[in-house]
Amino acid sequence: MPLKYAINPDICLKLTKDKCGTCEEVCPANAIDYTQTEEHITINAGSIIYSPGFTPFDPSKFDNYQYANFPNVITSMEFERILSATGPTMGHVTTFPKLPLNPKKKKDKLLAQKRKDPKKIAWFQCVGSRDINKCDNPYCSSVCCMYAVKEAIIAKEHAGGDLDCSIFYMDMRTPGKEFEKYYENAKDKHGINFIRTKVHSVTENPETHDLNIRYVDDFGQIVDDTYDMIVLSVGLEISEETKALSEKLGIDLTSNGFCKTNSFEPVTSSRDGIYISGVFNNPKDIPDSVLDASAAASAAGDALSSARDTLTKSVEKIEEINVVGERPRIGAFICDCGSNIKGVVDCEAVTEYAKTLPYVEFADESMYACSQDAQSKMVDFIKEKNLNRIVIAACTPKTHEPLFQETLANSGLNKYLFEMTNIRNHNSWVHKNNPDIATQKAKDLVRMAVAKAALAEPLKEEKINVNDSVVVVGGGLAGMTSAKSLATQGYSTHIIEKNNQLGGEAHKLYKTAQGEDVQTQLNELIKEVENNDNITVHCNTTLESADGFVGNFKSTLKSDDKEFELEYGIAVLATGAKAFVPDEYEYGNDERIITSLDLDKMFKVNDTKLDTINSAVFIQCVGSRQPDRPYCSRVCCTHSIDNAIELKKRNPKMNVFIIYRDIRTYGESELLYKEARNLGVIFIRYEVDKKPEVTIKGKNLFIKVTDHVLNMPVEIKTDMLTLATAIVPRKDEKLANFFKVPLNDEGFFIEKHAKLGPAEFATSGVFLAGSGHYPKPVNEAITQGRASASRALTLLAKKDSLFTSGIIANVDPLKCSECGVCVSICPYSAPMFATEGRFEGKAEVNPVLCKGCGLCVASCRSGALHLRGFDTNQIFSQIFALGEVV
Amino acid sequence: MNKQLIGSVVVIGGGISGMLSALDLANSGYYVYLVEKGPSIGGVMAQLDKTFPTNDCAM
Amino acid sequence: MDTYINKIRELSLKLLKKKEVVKVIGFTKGTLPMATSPIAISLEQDVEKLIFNSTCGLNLANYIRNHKGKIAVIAKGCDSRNIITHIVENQIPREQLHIIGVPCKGMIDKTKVASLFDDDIIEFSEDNDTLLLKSSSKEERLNKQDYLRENCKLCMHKNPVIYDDLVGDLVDEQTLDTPYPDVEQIENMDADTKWQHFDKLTKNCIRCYACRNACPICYCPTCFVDESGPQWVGKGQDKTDVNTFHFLRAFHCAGRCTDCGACVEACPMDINVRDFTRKLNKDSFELFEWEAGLDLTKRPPLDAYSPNDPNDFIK
Amino acid sequence: MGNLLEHMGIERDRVHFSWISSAEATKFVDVVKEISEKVRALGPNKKLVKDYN
Repeated sequence: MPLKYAINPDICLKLTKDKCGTCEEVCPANAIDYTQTEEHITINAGSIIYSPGFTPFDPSKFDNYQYANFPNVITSMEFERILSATGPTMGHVTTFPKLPLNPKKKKDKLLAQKRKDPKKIAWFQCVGSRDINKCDNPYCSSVCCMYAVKEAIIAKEHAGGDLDCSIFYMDMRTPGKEFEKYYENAKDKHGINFIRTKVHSVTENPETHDLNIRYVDDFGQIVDDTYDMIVLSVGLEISEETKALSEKLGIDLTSNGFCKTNSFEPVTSSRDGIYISGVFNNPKDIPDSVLDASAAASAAGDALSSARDTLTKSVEKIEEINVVGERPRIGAFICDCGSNIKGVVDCEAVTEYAKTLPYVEFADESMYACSQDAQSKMVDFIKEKNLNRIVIAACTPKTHEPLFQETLANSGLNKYLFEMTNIRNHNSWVHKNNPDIATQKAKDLVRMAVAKAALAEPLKEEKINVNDSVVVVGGGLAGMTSAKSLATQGYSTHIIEKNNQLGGEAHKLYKTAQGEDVQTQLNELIKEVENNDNITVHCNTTLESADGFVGNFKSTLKSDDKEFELEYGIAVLATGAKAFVPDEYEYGNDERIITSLDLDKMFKVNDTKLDTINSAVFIQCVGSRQPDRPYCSRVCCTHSIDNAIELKKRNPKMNVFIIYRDIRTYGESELLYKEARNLGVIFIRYEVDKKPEVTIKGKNLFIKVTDHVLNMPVEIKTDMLTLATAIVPRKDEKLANFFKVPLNDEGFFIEKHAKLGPAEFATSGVFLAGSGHYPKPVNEAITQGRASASRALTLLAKKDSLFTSGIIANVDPLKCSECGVCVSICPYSAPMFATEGRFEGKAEVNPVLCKGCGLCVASCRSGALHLRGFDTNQIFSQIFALGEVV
Repeated sequence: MNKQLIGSVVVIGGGISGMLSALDLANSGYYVYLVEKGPSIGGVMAQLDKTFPTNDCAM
Repeated sequence: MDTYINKIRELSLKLLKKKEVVKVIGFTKGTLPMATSPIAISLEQDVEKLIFNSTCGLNLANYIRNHKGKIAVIAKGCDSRNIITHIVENQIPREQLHIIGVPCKGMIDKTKVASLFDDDIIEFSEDNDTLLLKSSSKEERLNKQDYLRENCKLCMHKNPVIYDDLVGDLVDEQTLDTPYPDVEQIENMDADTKWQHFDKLTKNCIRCYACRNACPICYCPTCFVDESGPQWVGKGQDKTDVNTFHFLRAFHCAGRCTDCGACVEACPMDINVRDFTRKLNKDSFELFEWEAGLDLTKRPPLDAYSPNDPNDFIK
Repeated sequence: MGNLLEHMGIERDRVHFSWISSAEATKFVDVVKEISEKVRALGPNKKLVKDYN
């Protein structure tokens, strides 16, 4: 995110009254331009992706929570800022958080004096969600349960041990990957209280501003309790502005303002050419938004595939100068970062000091080394002074290293002849009260960087040749979707399916949560895939091996005892998951006890048995959310409720019971929950240590459960018991080993990054989609299928400019003792023994597989391994330079 | 209809989802216009402290 | 011992005759009494040179690298464990080795024996548990058990772990309640006493590297002490450099050392270098349930990562 | 490594291992402070240090 300031034209004195103008005077970069006005630009584009996001619900109008009146009632978004180290209280949790740290107004000053570290904080869930009494948001916002748990944990971490955190909730909804464990840890490890109730009222002690909460507990008792702060877990809302623009764009919305989509095209709006992503699609958290983003890119790209590469531009490449063997001529550039560094560090003195260091040919100070003119000056200096190593003392390489490396490349230097040292974050920011010491430290840092840069060598980046065909393992919804998108954009794609037909588990489903018929659309998709010229479908086929790395995979496949080989560049793992076979509730002992998928089958074939049923019971969490399988299977609540509604619709007189732990109809599925209750479906809650009991007495089937409202055991006589069984991963260790991708404890694949890389693996060239990642409904599986295709496309599109990093390990074969530690210890299997040539038997590192982590370098007893760019002698010289006293 | 396809995409909204859509498209051969009504991109995620369940920094 | 020697010679002759191996690596008589040296025999008539007795304290695994063709090697318990380490560490394939296993009855501490005499020992022989020594001034009959090397006293793997032939019946292995009493003794000292202990220990070190050269697992083409770019450690007799050398060498042996005692046997200054390596043997055993050279299928614990590795040192 | 250094008489508190992610600024500061305190309490190390005089 660019940390850039902007002028608010409604308040700015210069713009409104033509006074002030201070910012223009003080801005050292002359970035202020008051004359800028609104411009209208017309753009012609092939597709639109509409990703307007949401606004946090505004709870001011809720008088029962008194957000507008009590200073210690705040929203979760405000609390987020309070927890943040860059926020108004610098991460310190305090009461009256909304007041400035040093208030000027007398009234605020008095309040601020009452500030204290809170001892008790309460979170109220479902503020602006699942609520049609106070607001018109009947849906579940999907993210608040998790963020409240997170905020409570972090608040406790910030405050130390004695903070008491309570979360007041209706259902805990933690159906995401690793979420249930996080929730369990919050209870068990962090001691956070979870109280299932809706708070009746909040009052304030006018003197202390402490807050009193009144609610009814599980046993029907009225409880009064005092808290220092209340955090309202506000929901996600689509703004009026977004709704208006949607109308202008001509796209259909649901009654709640979310975009209407089809489960089989979950990122396509009702208007041709407009794709949507993010919360606007449905309330969702970050990883799902990230999946949406890539999925929308895939959908937009599919529509424009013939126009690909028509408008993009490429950068001209400058010939690299050979500096090998030359004496180092170092250029040192010291950045003021405006006053960020110069305000503390005497940059002039540092620059002068740099000039005295060995091999430094030239040193220069600039106000903003990263600005465009400073960059072009740098290129000129490099050429003019014939510099061959560059040191930049500025901010963090994390954000700016690529920029400076590009500058080096523009002046013909290899981009690794470069060393950056951070005299801002590591120095001027932390030592702002000790300018002398900071200046001294800046000199030390520059000296160390110069010592290291003097030994820098140009590094080669190996070109990776990419075979541009793709193998998709698994021909279910996710796999087919992924293959279809890749094939549409012109890549030859193979689907490997172990069954005799495409479609996977989706064949067993009746309807989606949105009410669409699964089989019709599934068969359409299968037909499209089979008829696509770029897709080769291999049914009854299994993957027997996989060797190689990104762009260069090779597999043996087995089909009807015949083996064949396939070479490909990209792999998508979409192996899905399967239904758990229950081992409790008398399953298998009575034909009236079935699973959710069995019921779907009955609906599909319109089984006449359905007409004879007068009472039906569903038991939720069968095999989920218990110690041996601690995750939530995500789809079962919605699935059972959907089926319950179906039963009620067929026979309104039927008694339908759902025995549940938490109802997790996240997003707009909440509307189904509401519908089910309206239709008279009865919901009975149970605790995991008090599971319902099923007994078969003669011809009758009984379910005994303790009713949470009556707090008494009830016995239901039923004609049908449906078990909402867990979705269990295939735990395919063989496949995981083939592609060197990890599985979590439960057997689901571990993605590259829980938030930002949900459709790919850390192993480059291998992508992930579908329930092998985590259980998911139809639309989410398809979204991830598309997302994995989009991620794969970015790799395939760059195939001619794909290079390894220069910072990788390499072997000095003369020193190698062939002991094999490196081969054993490398997590990426990059080192191996040479099989031919002069150094046969010695270790060598595959530059494509090496990630430059240095593990092998550290473990090599013989000193044969070196990390290019961070060679031992460079590190040593840096350390010795530190030891030198100025 | 025989209209020439245009190889560019407008992305409206510079939150996490919009930004990543734009990046994916730009990296796979399409020209992208990213439109954001506020002064900087990043959206709501940039205002968050940490993210669950890994407690990674949201920035 | 004579039965061992006869069997060794008989097996060696057979292997050479049948051309199953090109060389036999074993021990031969040294130039002084109580001295034996390694030898490689490739001619049939030379098998008579092979001997075996309680002074064969060097580790023959040190000599099995870089041969062409299949070789035979005489292996005591510890030699066989280092052979396993060699195979695991890719130094020699198992197929290239014919292992003649010797159930070991312990090696004697030559320094301890020599200290009984003021003048040079001129004759040494042994008969089961009795050692017979002569100098020009006196003659001594000693009980071998009283003069065992320290590592042999604590040895729990006298029998070869891996072998193709055996030269005698397997011997009984001892079990010890406290296999590392020497390490524990040092562990119980306070920091300064420990430091003084090691300071004194290495005071006489002349950096001759005999310990390293005798060690079968010190086989790097360039040892870190000989490296000059970067120079990891000073090359002189500065006490910090000396201690750094011993410290790092021990660390390189972590999880690989079999406590064969070759380093101590080779040291001309009688330094008990094992005070360094034994600590890591104990740690390997306690942290990873690992003893070096017992398993052909596993790499030493520090060579591989397992999610079960102890990590309570990370705070 | 810590074990062997300790075995040689280097005080345990001079060697420290911590796992700190790039997002854990506070933990980093705390750990550095803690180690600084511990090392300060031990005083300057004279073992395994070269005396150039």
